[in-house]
Amino acid sequence: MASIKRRVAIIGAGITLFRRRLKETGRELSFYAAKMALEQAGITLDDVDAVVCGTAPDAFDGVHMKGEYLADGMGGHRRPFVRVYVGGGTGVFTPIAAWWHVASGHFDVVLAVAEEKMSSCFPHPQKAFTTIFDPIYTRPLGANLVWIFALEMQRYMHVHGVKKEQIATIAVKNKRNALDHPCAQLPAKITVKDVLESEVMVWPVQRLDISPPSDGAAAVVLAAEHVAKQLTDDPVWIEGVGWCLDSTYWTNRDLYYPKYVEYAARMAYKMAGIKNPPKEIDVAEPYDPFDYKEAHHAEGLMLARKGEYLKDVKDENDIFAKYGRDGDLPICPSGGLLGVGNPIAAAGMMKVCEIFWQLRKEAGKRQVKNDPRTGVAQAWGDLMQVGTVMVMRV
Amino acid sequence: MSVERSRLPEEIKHWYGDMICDYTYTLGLAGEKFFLGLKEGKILGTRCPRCGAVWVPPSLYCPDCFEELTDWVEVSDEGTVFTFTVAHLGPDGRPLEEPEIYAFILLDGADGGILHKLGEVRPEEVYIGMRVKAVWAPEAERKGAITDIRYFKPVE
Amino acid sequence: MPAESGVMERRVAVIGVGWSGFAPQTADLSYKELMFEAAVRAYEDAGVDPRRDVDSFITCAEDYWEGFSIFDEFVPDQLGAVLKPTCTVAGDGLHGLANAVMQIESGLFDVVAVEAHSKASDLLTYEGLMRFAMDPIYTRPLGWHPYALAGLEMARYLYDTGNTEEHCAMVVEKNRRNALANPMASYATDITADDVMASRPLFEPLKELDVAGLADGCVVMVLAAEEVAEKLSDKPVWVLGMGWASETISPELRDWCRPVYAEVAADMAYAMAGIKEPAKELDLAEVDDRFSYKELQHVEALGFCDYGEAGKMLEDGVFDRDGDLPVNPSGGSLGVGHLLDASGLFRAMEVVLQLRGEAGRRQVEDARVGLAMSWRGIPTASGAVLIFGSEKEVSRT
Amino acid sequence: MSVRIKEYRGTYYSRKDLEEGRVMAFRDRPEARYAWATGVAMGRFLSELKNGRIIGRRCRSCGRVLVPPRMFCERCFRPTDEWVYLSDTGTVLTYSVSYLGPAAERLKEPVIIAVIQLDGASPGIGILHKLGEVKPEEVKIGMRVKAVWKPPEEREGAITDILYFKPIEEG
Repeated sequence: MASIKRRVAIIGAGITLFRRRLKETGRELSFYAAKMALEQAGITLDDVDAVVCGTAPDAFDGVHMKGEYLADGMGGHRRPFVRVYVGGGTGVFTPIAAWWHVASGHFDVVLAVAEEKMSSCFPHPQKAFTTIFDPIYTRPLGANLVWIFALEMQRYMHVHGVKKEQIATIAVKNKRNALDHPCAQLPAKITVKDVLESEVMVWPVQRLDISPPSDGAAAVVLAAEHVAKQLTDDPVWIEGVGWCLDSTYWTNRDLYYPKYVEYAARMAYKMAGIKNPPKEIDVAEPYDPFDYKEAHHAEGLMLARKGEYLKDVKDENDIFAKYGRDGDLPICPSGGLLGVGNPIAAAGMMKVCEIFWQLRKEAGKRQVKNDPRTGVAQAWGDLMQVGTVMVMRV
Repeated sequence: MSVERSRLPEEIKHWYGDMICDYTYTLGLAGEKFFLGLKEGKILGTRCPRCGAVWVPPSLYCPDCFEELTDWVEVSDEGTVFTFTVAHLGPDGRPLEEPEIYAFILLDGADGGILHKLGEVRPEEVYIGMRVKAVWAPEAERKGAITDIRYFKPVE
Repeated sequence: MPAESGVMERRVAVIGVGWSGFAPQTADLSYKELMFEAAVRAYEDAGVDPRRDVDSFITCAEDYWEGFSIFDEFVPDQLGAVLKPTCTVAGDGLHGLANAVMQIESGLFDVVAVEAHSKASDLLTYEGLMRFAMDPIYTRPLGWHPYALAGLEMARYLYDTGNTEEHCAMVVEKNRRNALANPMASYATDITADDVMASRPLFEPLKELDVAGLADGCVVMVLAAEEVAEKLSDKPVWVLGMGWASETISPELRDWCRPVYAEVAADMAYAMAGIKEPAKELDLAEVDDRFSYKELQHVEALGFCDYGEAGKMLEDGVFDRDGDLPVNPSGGSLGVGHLLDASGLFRAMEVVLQLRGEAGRRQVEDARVGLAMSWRGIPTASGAVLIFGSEKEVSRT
Repeated sequence: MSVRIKEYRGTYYSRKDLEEGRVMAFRDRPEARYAWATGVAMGRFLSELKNGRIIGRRCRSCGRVLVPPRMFCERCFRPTDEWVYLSDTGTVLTYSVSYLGPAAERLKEPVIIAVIQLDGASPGIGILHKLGEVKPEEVKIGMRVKAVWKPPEEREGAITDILYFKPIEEG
């Protein structure tokens, strides 16, 4: 494999509020995020060579070929514009695709925008989620999206002997972190007891284990090295990208470990020259649509050994000591999907924005205390199948 | 290379299903103003401060300049047939009993216009460049939808 | 628009193509089985083992064309892509190719496979799905059949350019007759322009025979970096240029005559390939012709001639298979069938086969540089252009 | 959030705002119906279900028996080689108890779902189905189960021709 010749930086980021319902159309939300990212980068759309769109199932917004629908709101009118898509992994994958647009040498400045408007699917987006299943051998069983995560969570707990009390601490941490995020939909000060006493959805998944459906958009601006250095004193370099897709047949895989996340992470770490992830990474935003997923993904990212993310975590104090903003390794300082909300593709992009702001020391009240130099954002999706990973550095 | 083909006639060849959900699309910030305008018998557009274009239907942003558009202007309900088609099929692809005339009407004062039907005119009389005017539904019947304009008709 | 530095530091070539299906329906195979057949043929053609040699996989798909959400879920197994970098480009096959090329140029990968397919015969509500792609606020509430937009565009295009309905009918005659020499074609026939003119009006001036019929089919293409391509293949076909662009989904805010997406995409592709006079420098073109007028419109937007001249050139036989610039020698969508988002990849494959001299009875003589262009169909204004060469550069004689 | 950003945008509305007309909306549902070609593998699988049998495919290269069946082996990237009938008994690999229906509606009686490795399938190769005739608290990973079929005359060639799997006692 040849070496990467062109360095690429993120030079601006933008985000909307995340809410259960927003009045703006998806095109309008995209415009807000894109415009903010451009302003933060100190450029206008005239300076943008190409646009990459990220948005998850068309069945949420309720528009076929949703990328084309969103194009002008993302700044894609009469420009090179393309939509990339890997289900829930899309949010981190979108800037990865923007990265190869720049790294290839074709473009100097590329805008990456992610949007989701799940409120269009009425009364509840869960109905749209049922269309992600195979129509012949899964949908007729009356499958619900939460089913498959419950099966995965059960398997994870069973294989490693992890307890629900431990997993619940993740929800406590992230919802509390989100109190400091101005866009957050579900920030809250809750306890492990609250999680364990919340309504059972699909055992072992309870109400407070899950992130909400949301509307929202987020965007980042990528630039080639020579442009980035002209435009900003604080470029955040994209040093590693990775993604990986496992087999469709998820009932034929052991769900206890996300091997595809590990493979994606290995690809990104190799590119970034990272050999010892927990030592070399200062802040991480693994994908947390469910609380157990943070543990699952942190293990896939090799930030902890298999089954050991929650090893010494017995209560809330333990999780903040290990993974809080002033803990050993800050994880999801943004508040994650559990706290900030989960407009699918925009939620993954939010994680990239968060690492960008953390590394630039612009995260305000959310700023982690360990003077971070290297951060990783990760998303996940499809039928528990895809991992997308981006390593950033200052 | 070919996949082994089935030769059993009794096999189940197709599986039927759908991707149907109910959707509720908020009209958005620009759309809501536009449709409320229709209810009042007005066609509204947004003006770009940079390029000066008046976009109808209105957009919250200029697709060319990416400026946020906050300058709302009322445009005329009269305009010119920019292009038209004589429709012989309904939305489901079945033949229409009577052909309809669909047009894009470039409205006076706008850099855009409205897609709508033409009425009070026969297909063979319509031409590109023809002057037309909106025929509004009675005020009491308007509900903030495109059908608040019944159709456009030729002006003398 | 292209960056100032580093364009095409790494050359990329197509080293393998494979296809399956290409019929109005393929009821005996599932989409997965169709993809598997095409993939096996493409890897065989390229001489690669996907589990060992292919670094990345791209599928080009849209959920509502499939009938389920998140199409890439259902992709890796039949492409040999399990536990490898794999993604969806929600675009035409040419968008997928462009992204594969960039992945290789960036230095990330050496070999990338791109897949696109149509299982149009699985769709019971094709028009309804097109309608569902329209803007739900301004366009959908009109309750119009999606082809109404084509009728409106065709009317203004003919008005502005002076090209005629008869010219459009001649496009149908040319392409469906070209298709007679193409074993992959579903709609080959010796129809005449008069037959087209006499066909049922749908959205005047658009008539029934101006519209391409649907077909099923899958195409897989394998691309490789220069050093790998030259090792693996004795007839690599080089990607010389590429471009793509979208316009707003709102028809009211577009140009009703000029397909600006095609102009932007072509400018980008020509700049990269160093092409200044496309009509002279190209040996053939496969251009979107999902509606007959679209071929004329696209030919003009691609700069083969000025607006308003395509009809006359068509009359003069310039675009015939043995003309100066053959357009759609394959038969195009009108002759082969419309393949949804596989349209572009099919066109790219046709150009590759032509440049390799493997196009059989439809072979264009001395084909060395060819162009493939796609449009994503109603209601979009989105398309892509790729330029291929049998040599690494466009040679000027 | 960045300290450099002063305002974050988006206009929240409640469901009540919508129902009471304070937010305007257009309502629609897609015409999105399909007749998917089942193809060789699923066509046979469904036909066999109608006959009360479960069929898989074996790849001779890696030796695995795959179910649901497919005509290709994703590991070896080659065609699978032969049809293999599987037992309708198996082992629970993982399970969960759902109080939610497909549209997130609350169920009165929970549904127990499980990934079941059928006897005759390769290790780890499971199918998704429901469990019945068992209480949620009695289900265990590793539990042995057997298919309960619809009566033959009611079968239509669908995964639901199996009603559910129930626990079996084995001695």
